[in-house]
Amino acid sequence: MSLHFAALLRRHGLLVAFALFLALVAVQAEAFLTPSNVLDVLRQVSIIGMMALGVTFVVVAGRLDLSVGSMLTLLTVIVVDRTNAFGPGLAILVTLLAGLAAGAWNGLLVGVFRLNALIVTLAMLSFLQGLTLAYSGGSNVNVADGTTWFAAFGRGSLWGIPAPVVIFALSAAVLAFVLKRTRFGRAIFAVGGNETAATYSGIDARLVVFAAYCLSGLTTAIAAIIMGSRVMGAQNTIGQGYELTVLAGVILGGTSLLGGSGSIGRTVLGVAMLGFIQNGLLLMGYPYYVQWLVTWGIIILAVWIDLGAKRGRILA
Amino acid sequence: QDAAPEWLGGALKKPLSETRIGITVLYPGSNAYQAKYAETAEAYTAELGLDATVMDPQGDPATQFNQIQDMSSQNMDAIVVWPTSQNALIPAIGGASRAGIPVITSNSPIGEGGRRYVAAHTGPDDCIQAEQSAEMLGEALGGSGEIVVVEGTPGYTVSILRKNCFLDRLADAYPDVTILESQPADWNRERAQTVMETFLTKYGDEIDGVYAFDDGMGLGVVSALKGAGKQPGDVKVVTCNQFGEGWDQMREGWMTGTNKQSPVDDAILAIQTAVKVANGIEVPETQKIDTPKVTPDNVDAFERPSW
Amino acid sequence: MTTPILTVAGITKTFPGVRALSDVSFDVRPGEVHALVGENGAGKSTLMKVLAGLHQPDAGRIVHHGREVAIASPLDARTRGILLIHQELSLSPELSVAENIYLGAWPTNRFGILRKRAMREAAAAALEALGCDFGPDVRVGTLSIARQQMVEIARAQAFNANLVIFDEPTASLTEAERAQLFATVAQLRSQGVGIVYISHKMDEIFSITDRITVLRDGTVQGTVETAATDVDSITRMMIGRDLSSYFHRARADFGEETLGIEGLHVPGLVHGVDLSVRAGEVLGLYGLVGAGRSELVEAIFGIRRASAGRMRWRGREIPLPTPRQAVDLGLALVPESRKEQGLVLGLGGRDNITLPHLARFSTLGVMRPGAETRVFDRFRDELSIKTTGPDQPVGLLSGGNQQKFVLAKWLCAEPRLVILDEPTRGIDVGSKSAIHELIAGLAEQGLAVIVISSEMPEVLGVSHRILTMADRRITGSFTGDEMTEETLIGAVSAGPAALPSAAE
Amino acid sequence: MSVAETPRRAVAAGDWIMRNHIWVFLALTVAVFSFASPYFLTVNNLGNLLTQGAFIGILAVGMTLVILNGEIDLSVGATLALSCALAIGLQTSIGTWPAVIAALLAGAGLGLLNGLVVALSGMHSFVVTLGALIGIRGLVFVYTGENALMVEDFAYTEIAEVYLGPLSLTALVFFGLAAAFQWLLTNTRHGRETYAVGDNVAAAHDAGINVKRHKIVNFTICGTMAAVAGILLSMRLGTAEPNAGRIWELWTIIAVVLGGTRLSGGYGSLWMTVGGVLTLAVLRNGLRLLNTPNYVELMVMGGVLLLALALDRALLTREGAR
Ligand SMILES: Nc1ncnc2c1ncn2[C@@H]1O[C@H](COP(=O)(O)OP(=O)(O)OP(=O)(O)O)[C@@H](O)[C@H]1O
Ligand SMILES: Nc1ncnc2c1ncn2[C@@H]1O[C@H](COP(=O)(O)OP(=O)(O)OP(=O)(O)O)[C@@H](O)[C@H]1O
Ligand SMILES: [Mg+2]
Ligand SMILES: [Mg+2]
Repeated sequence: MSLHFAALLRRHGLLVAFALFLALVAVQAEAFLTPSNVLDVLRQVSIIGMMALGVTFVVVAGRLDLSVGSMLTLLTVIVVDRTNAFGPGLAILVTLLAGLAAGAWNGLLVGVFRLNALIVTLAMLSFLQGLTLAYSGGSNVNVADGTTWFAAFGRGSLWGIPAPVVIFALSAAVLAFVLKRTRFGRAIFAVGGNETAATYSGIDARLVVFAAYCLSGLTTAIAAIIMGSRVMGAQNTIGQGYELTVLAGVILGGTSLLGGSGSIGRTVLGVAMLGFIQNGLLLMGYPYYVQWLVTWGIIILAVWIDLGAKRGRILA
Repeated sequence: QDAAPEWLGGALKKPLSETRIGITVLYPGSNAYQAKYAETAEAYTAELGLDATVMDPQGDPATQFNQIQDMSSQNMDAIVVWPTSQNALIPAIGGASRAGIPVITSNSPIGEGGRRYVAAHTGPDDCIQAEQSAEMLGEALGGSGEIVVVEGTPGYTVSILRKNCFLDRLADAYPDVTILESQPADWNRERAQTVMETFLTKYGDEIDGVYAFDDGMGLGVVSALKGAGKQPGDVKVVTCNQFGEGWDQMREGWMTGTNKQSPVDDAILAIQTAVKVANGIEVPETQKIDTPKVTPDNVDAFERPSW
Repeated sequence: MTTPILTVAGITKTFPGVRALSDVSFDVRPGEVHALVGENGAGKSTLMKVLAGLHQPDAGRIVHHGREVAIASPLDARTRGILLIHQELSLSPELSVAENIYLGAWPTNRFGILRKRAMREAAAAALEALGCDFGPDVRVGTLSIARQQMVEIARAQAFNANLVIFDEPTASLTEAERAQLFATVAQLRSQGVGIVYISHKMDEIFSITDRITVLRDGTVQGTVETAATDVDSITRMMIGRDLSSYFHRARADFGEETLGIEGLHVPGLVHGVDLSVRAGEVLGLYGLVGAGRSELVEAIFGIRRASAGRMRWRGREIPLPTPRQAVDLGLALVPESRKEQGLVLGLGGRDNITLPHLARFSTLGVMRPGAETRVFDRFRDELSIKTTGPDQPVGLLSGGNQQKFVLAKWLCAEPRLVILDEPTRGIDVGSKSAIHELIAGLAEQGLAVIVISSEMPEVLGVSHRILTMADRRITGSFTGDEMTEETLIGAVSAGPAALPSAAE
Repeated sequence: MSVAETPRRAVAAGDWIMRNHIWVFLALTVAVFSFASPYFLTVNNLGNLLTQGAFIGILAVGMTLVILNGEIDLSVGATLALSCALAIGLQTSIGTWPAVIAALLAGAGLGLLNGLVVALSGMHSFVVTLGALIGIRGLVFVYTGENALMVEDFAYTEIAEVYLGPLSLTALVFFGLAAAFQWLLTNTRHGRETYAVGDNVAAAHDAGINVKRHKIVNFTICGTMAAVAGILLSMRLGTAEPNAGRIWELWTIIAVVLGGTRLSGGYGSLWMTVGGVLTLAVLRNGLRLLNTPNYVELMVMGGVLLLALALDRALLTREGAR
């Protein structure tokens, strides 16, 4: 009982620290907590956030996905290029399928053939970079027709809320439900927590991991659609380094890299924290390198605090 | 193909098909200009019938260093380098030059210390471009105002030149233009948009002008301006190096100034110079390609860039 | 009376939320084997970890060789001659035998460079003294469990230990290996070493120990001379009541065949096994560790892919199932290792119970938490599981309670056939008898049951029929009066590589 | 015991190949490229190749120790950049060699910091060094003010221009360090305990091995190696680029894993790592010589990585036990 209470307190400690940070920045930069800035930040993190949703499933299943950054690049190039070729509807379909296919490939190698996730997805990172260059011939692509409804995903809004935020929030809600309340979600936790035991319970761990990667490919495809629409174009470097930011967001939320624990809510919190930290530091006018230093400190501090809260949860 | 092309101005020492030229281009994967440059280099060398290689060091000086070394050990007839770094490549270029292989730097020059190893330099001048941008922005603002700057990936030569030359020129010519803030967006259009959105939140209507290091980021800036409900011309956006989409935006009034730089001309000049040097034909130490200013007034006089 | 090697007095140790030891006192004399017994979670391992320097006590004194000491670390314990041989082996599989023997205390010269030759020779001597059949250079990962245990014991030899603690050493040993271990224990004892021996197996306790100390809920119930007591009184001290009858055999009331297997073959692991079990029947599967029993049932359950074999399920010929299909058919496999195969330690009891039956507790893929909680509550009450709630991670529970969750997980979906692989390994006598009762109950409800056990009395006590396995084949089938210790031993040790029968 | 050893000798060769499959792979790639490009097997090219590979190689030496320990270090690229910058930037104020030493100390210090945070907090090193990867890069920019720093005296770049036959100083340092640390791994207590910790932490801890100390020491070594690579890079380039070493940490990890060292720790060697590093260098150099377009190179690298992983897995399953 007391153990739970203490853990709860310390977990709130993380939130309190975050709230303190928000307050601190708000004092320094009055624009920080205005609704328009908050919406801005949410819109900015919605791409990273969208990807982090799928990656959370992968991480809870005890694996890693470092290929999402270059996957985002490729899929953004595809969605923009295909919009020009087929129009938005078909382009979006193609992109979703391509994302699914890329995720399925990762899932096949990691889930079914049980190869090391770090290396497989690193290889995929390199491979997709090459594929992007081969596909685009190295040049930027732009949406030719500026008036297409494709623009709605990145630039539109619904009841005053930016479309990316709406998409992200809806996806987060759906996926949070999937992870917490469905058979698939339960299987993800079981596989991440103890793959052997899951197998002995009749759960096909290979299929579950495969599905997690497919989901990660799918959320990355949605992120790419938002990205393509926000930018109305694509660049061959547009997703470069995003894999680490995504992972940082997931970890910051407190999802353990060892698998078997974590939640979508925490990932959303982690990603939002990253976004607000960056936005806050930018608003306070710190040079980018100071932002990096602060990010370093915050990642370590936040994970440390979180770990403290979880300690002793499971006997060693 | 063995007849000497007209532009050569001399005789071929050996057939073009036996002339081996290595080209290493900063980071073609990263933007349209470089991609077009690399593409042109491939196409043009093929057209000439040269035995040529185009390489991509992905912006990493150490990799480019290796590439130059590898090309030297293959005894290329000439090497064209679009350097990733002003100084880091000097030892490699020195090595090539000692091995008797002429090196042409293209687009950006290398540092003073290495100039003596370089047979020739061709290309636009990033510094002049940045100065032009400072002039166009200062002028558009009528000599005073407050601006923000959206930088490329910090630490690379182009970024450094486009920053320092801009700042120097602005301070000289328009001391009343003040810089509110400067943040990098890594040549990334989406990040440029994010950075600009934050600037708008922070400074609101205080911002009179924006300088973005390239047109791609400039487009991100314009997206942010549109998102904030600005009208064309409310905020003066000046960039370097116009892209096709930037040309459209300029005609719509969103862009205030930039300059034209042709990757096609850039690549062709470098290759021609390399072929000349390989055949022992005298070339000027530096050959510049023009980077005329482009403003809404004269934009229609330029063709829409295809990159 | 000789002075004790070690005396502990008033040791108390609490973990967050648990008082594992309170005011524990006992002593170990040179040349004695001192048994430590108690229910699961009584605190035996914790007490030994305190002696081995892995835990620091909250209160109490430890007197070693007449001097009061504080045992700061495992290395400290070892340099004092106190050595713990863990319940779970504690070796580095990639390192050599010699390196493992001296792990943490490798001899080095002044510059920190290993004196490999010296280490090797000393290790070889220690192995020789114990009569081991492997050398100091072998990689430990390639050795069998029993040999790995010998490596740990060789540590005691090499460090001239004066107190050696065995924590459930025989859990995964064959009879022959067990006999070898007892010989080693006798050898150490004759050297004047004090030995603490933890086990749940009463026959072992009574055959090799000199004194017995009983722990219950972290307190000492008493220390008695082994010769002056018997199993029943020790059991009473452990669980606080009489254990009426030790084994329960179900009424023999068989129905139709539930499962039939023919010619099941798993390359290298199971060779041509035929087997049949009827509703209401308890089929014992006896064999020595390594005979292939686990592999056989894993193949039936679809965890291992069989290369050949036919399966009949309730009168119908069916293809060999995948684990998923097996569960859906109504097969249940309670695996031998609950921590690795049985439970997801980070999940709560409720989620563990329903894990194999997610479809049953969901509608259109969405879980129904209410239904899950109801099942959880039912089994918590039925099996009297000690847990704070449906979400308490099962990793926090003691071994016995974990095992009950594994059982609950497999019983909640009313299976037709339950396979139990070593269901009582590491389980105290009280819980053991509860599990035997449960097995009998299942059969009487008309389920078919297969029980794997390496404990002869257990198989004999609960089964209607016994199959013996040796060398990955079925070697015999026994019913009624044929089921005796002699016939079973004969059947599992038949063949050219007959093992010396264990001293029982 | 000889009974147990005799059949072992018979399978020793097979066992050797299983444990050193990377060298077979390397021989294969060398053969392919020698056939495909006339420039590949020239002394000059091989010399270049070794020098080029040596930077990742030196990082990989440190990384191997950390991985054997069961940890990972994502910050080596950034540390390399910082040391590179310090080695050059400090020369004017404190002189060449003191600057080099300061750069080494900075690398060691950052490694120590990583090690301390990992050991004392119990966090996953992936997280800790992911943070450091971002933060240390920030330090580089703080120090360089985002400009590339250049040596005043180009004599500095000649320090590394020492050759032993085709072997440059950098390559020699790499091989020297690999050999030295291999010796350390097999012959010293720290080395063997590094394996013990990576193999089975619980066993190592229970045996009284100071797990934390070993992790701290190995992270410090890893940071120091990054500094060594950084210093050599500063000598090679004469310049400190603030972006030097970007994504090199990934190449380093790839080289180590390609060699066959197990990512979860406890198994591997520097001998394997050298094989992995050389294979990577040969592939990159060979593909360049063949004038493969960049995107093909990227795809081939991805493919080779998978191939090596699959090979490793295939051999592992054959080996059975683990
Ligand atoms: N590290 C720990 N943290 C919290 N509680 C612990 C820890 N180690 C043991 N316990 C608890 O202390 C009690 C005693 O456990 P211990 O392992 O000593 O039992 P045991 O007598 O060895 O049981 P078994 O026969 O099952 O091995 C149990 O309730 C257990 O849950
Ligand atoms: N020769 C051996 N070397 C190493 N480990 C062994 C050996 N034999 C058995 N084991 C280990 O003992 C355990 C039981 O082995 P196995 O499953 O083959 O036999 P079993 O007949 O099912 O025995 P049980 O169910 O009693 O454990 C396995 O986990 C296996 O790793
Ligand atoms: Mg115990
Ligand atoms: Mg078994």
